[in-house]
Amino acid sequence: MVGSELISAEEAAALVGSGSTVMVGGFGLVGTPLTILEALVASPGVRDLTTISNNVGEPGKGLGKLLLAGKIRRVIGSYFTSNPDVLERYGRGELEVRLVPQGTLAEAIRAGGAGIGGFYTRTGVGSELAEGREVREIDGQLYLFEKPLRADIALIRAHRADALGNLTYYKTARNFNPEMATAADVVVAEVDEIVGAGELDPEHIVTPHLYVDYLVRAEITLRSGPEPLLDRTGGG
Amino acid sequence: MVGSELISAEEAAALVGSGSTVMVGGFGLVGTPLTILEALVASPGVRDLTTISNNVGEPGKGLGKLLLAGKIRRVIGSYFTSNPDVLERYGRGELEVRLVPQGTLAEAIRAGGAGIGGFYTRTGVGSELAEGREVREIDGQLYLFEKPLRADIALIRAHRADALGNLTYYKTARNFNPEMATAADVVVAEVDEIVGAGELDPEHIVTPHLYVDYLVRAEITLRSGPEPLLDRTGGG
Amino acid sequence: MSASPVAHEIARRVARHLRPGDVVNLGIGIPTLVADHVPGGVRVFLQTENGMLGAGPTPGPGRLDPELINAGKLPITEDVGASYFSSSESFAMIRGGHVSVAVLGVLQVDRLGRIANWAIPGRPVLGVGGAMDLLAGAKTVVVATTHLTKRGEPKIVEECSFPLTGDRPADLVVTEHATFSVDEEGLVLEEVAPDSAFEWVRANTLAPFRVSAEIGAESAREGL
Amino acid sequence: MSASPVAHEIARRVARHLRPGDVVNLGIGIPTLVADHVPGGVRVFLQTENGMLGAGPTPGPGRLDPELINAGKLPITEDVGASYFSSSESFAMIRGGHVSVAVLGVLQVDRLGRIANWAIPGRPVLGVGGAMDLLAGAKTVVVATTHLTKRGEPKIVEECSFPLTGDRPADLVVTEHATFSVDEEGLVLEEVAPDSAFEWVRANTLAPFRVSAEIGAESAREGL
Repeated sequence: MVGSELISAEEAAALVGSGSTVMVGGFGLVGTPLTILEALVASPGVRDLTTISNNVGEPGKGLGKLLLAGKIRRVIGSYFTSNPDVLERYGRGELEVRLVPQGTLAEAIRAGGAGIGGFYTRTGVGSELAEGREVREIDGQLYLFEKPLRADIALIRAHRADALGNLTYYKTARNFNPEMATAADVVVAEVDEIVGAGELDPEHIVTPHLYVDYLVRAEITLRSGPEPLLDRTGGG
Repeated sequence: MVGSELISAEEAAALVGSGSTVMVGGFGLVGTPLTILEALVASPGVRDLTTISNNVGEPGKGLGKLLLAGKIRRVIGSYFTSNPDVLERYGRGELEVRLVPQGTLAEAIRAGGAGIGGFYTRTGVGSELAEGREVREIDGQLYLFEKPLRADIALIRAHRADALGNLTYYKTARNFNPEMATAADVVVAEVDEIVGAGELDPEHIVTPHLYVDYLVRAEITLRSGPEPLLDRTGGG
Repeated sequence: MSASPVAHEIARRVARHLRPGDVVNLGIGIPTLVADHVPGGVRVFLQTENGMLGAGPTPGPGRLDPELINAGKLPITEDVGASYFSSSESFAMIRGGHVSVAVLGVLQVDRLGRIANWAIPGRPVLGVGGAMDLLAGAKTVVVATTHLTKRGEPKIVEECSFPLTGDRPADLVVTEHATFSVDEEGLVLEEVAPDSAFEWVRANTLAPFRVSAEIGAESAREGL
Repeated sequence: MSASPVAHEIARRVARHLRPGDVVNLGIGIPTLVADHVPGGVRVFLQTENGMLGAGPTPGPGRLDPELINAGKLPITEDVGASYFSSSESFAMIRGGHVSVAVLGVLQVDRLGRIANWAIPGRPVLGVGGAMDLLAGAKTVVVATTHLTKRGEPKIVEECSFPLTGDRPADLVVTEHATFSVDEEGLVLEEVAPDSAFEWVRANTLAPFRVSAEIGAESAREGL
């Protein structure tokens, strides 16, 4: 298709199949596609998801709400401590958890999108996360082997899109989103604004349009303030 | 030091030690720091360099001029066919050549700057460049192992710098420059323009200032047209 | 450099296989000409591995920007919606399978569709460029080549005498005389060009190939 | 959240070690306070691993941008010359040794200067964040910690009972009572805080440590 198709949050949610692996951008709730996640919470058939995301949102918000809706079976990320619901479900044996250092997570997602079969990182050497893992000495240093991560679908959050699907991001809401845009079979970007093709400076585009399949307009945002967000995500 | 120091091309050339490994940005002459290279050609003591650059410039221009000046002992890059001087010196046994596929070259430089001990790529599997190299099967695909590349000094070409050393690039003159800025002990950026700190939009900076040690003003550029360039590089 | 009518004919035949929205990387030589023959109504996006998506046509007189070039080091322009990125990002894109179609020139193609396009035996090999990355990474690899060398020798051969560019076979091989697809067992003749004959293709293709159902029927009708 | 005077004192003692132009990553807790104590005339650049160089102080009232946060998820501002980048670029920066100083909080430090700061045994481990990357990659790792736990137990121990964050030792360990450097053989006491005593440090540090020449001379003068 020429250009990225503008769809509704509900249509985006319908692209997520039960049992699939879903990348979700964001660091906490910043840079998370809250509008699509809200539609996914309301999507009746979807369950048994594996999510790849730095956190599981915040308690009851973003991915955290999806967790409470019982739709997540497995989480891959770097920091879940800030969401007690993760601990509780993990303790009850309802949730599988794979913990990856944050930089290794980001690099594995990049590798997944970049055709890299695996890479070696110093991060985690000598820690419990290295147990049972392949360690290799390269030029006198020990490294851990890490394989790429890919997903069936990536739900990302950007700032501006043009009609082709080129993307720019906003401040620290960029985080994992550009890499996730490269590492999934289907990529949906939730954006604040859609401008005409040619209206984004070619030097400023962070994610070229070939990575983006669908666009969704952001309706639930952090910038409308914490209270409205609470209202929106607390409902439905 | 706070900020990147503005130095002359001659001072930049003096940072290059004999026998050292030098990364030089550019694809052909586009995105190559021609002003610094010109000063390096005129730098009497420098020899036995190993260069890491996609090409060896063009015949008699850019790195090609440094080659004719007898200062290069070894070249690592992807495409030297367009410079017959490389073939001639290689044939006479005066030049060592290491050929790396272009994408593997770019990725190895990135790895060198990113603390990656090595990576696996599909590129080159089944070709002569894979002979004698480590091949590994990962998830049913064969991959070649590749180690990172680093240099003692990187001579790069950017467009605008601010006083801190943040950089932006110009069109296809970007090429290998942003990665090289991350992968050398000392980084010198030749730029068209230097603006005050804060005058580059934080969202548009491609190379954050922490990678850049020195700035040099570009005096020899492609944009002044092919004829002036020929005159300049043909002389001195 | 003006290209021959045959080169343009091959490029035209390749361009018919492009679909709207395809991201296309064009190699040096005949592949470059494909840009001139994309059918009307089919918008494709040209990726050039030196760091650009949305490469536009050759600039008009006086509009040349010496810092805006394609991978063949020829001047280009900026298409609407273009973007620039670094070499490592460009090859991440290529290796990661995000380029829909790479059109490559070749020295030879073997019976399995594997290609040789970067080195000539007995001559020092001093250039590989992006050929191996494009072959390894592009979603679809299309070979655009003359059926014979300038000396009249077939380029589609049983085994390449030139070094292979990689182990990944091309998906489509297009010459001025014929189009072959490639499956696990090797080459399948899909089409003979209107002005060419099946017998000519058979005589000038040294690799064994199967014949698609359509061509088979056609050949039977012609009594071959 | 207002921090204790002791926390600020530790942060102040760490900040003295920063040099003009340092790129500094501050961990959560006491390390975050270091930003408030950077000596006048020393300009440092704060890197935050969620994708920013040049993090500025907490925004004033009404100036909060909910999409501009640090790695502790606290609101920040944009310093002059700041830049944004993605997570993979941020950790490339960190792993690649481009961050001059990482200031990390710890649960424990062992005799070799290795740290434990991410997991507590017997409790499910559900967070690692960027701790392991910062430890592995920063040019200099400075530990900022209270000398004792809230229960009064020494945090500098022979062997960590908590899981190690990695095999790379810290370069400097700063508490409210003492500063230790780390060499191949382990901890070296470099300084005792003005209001503290060498004997207190010895009694409350379970790891063996050597004493720097300066401190040794001083202790001898004091007849210890």
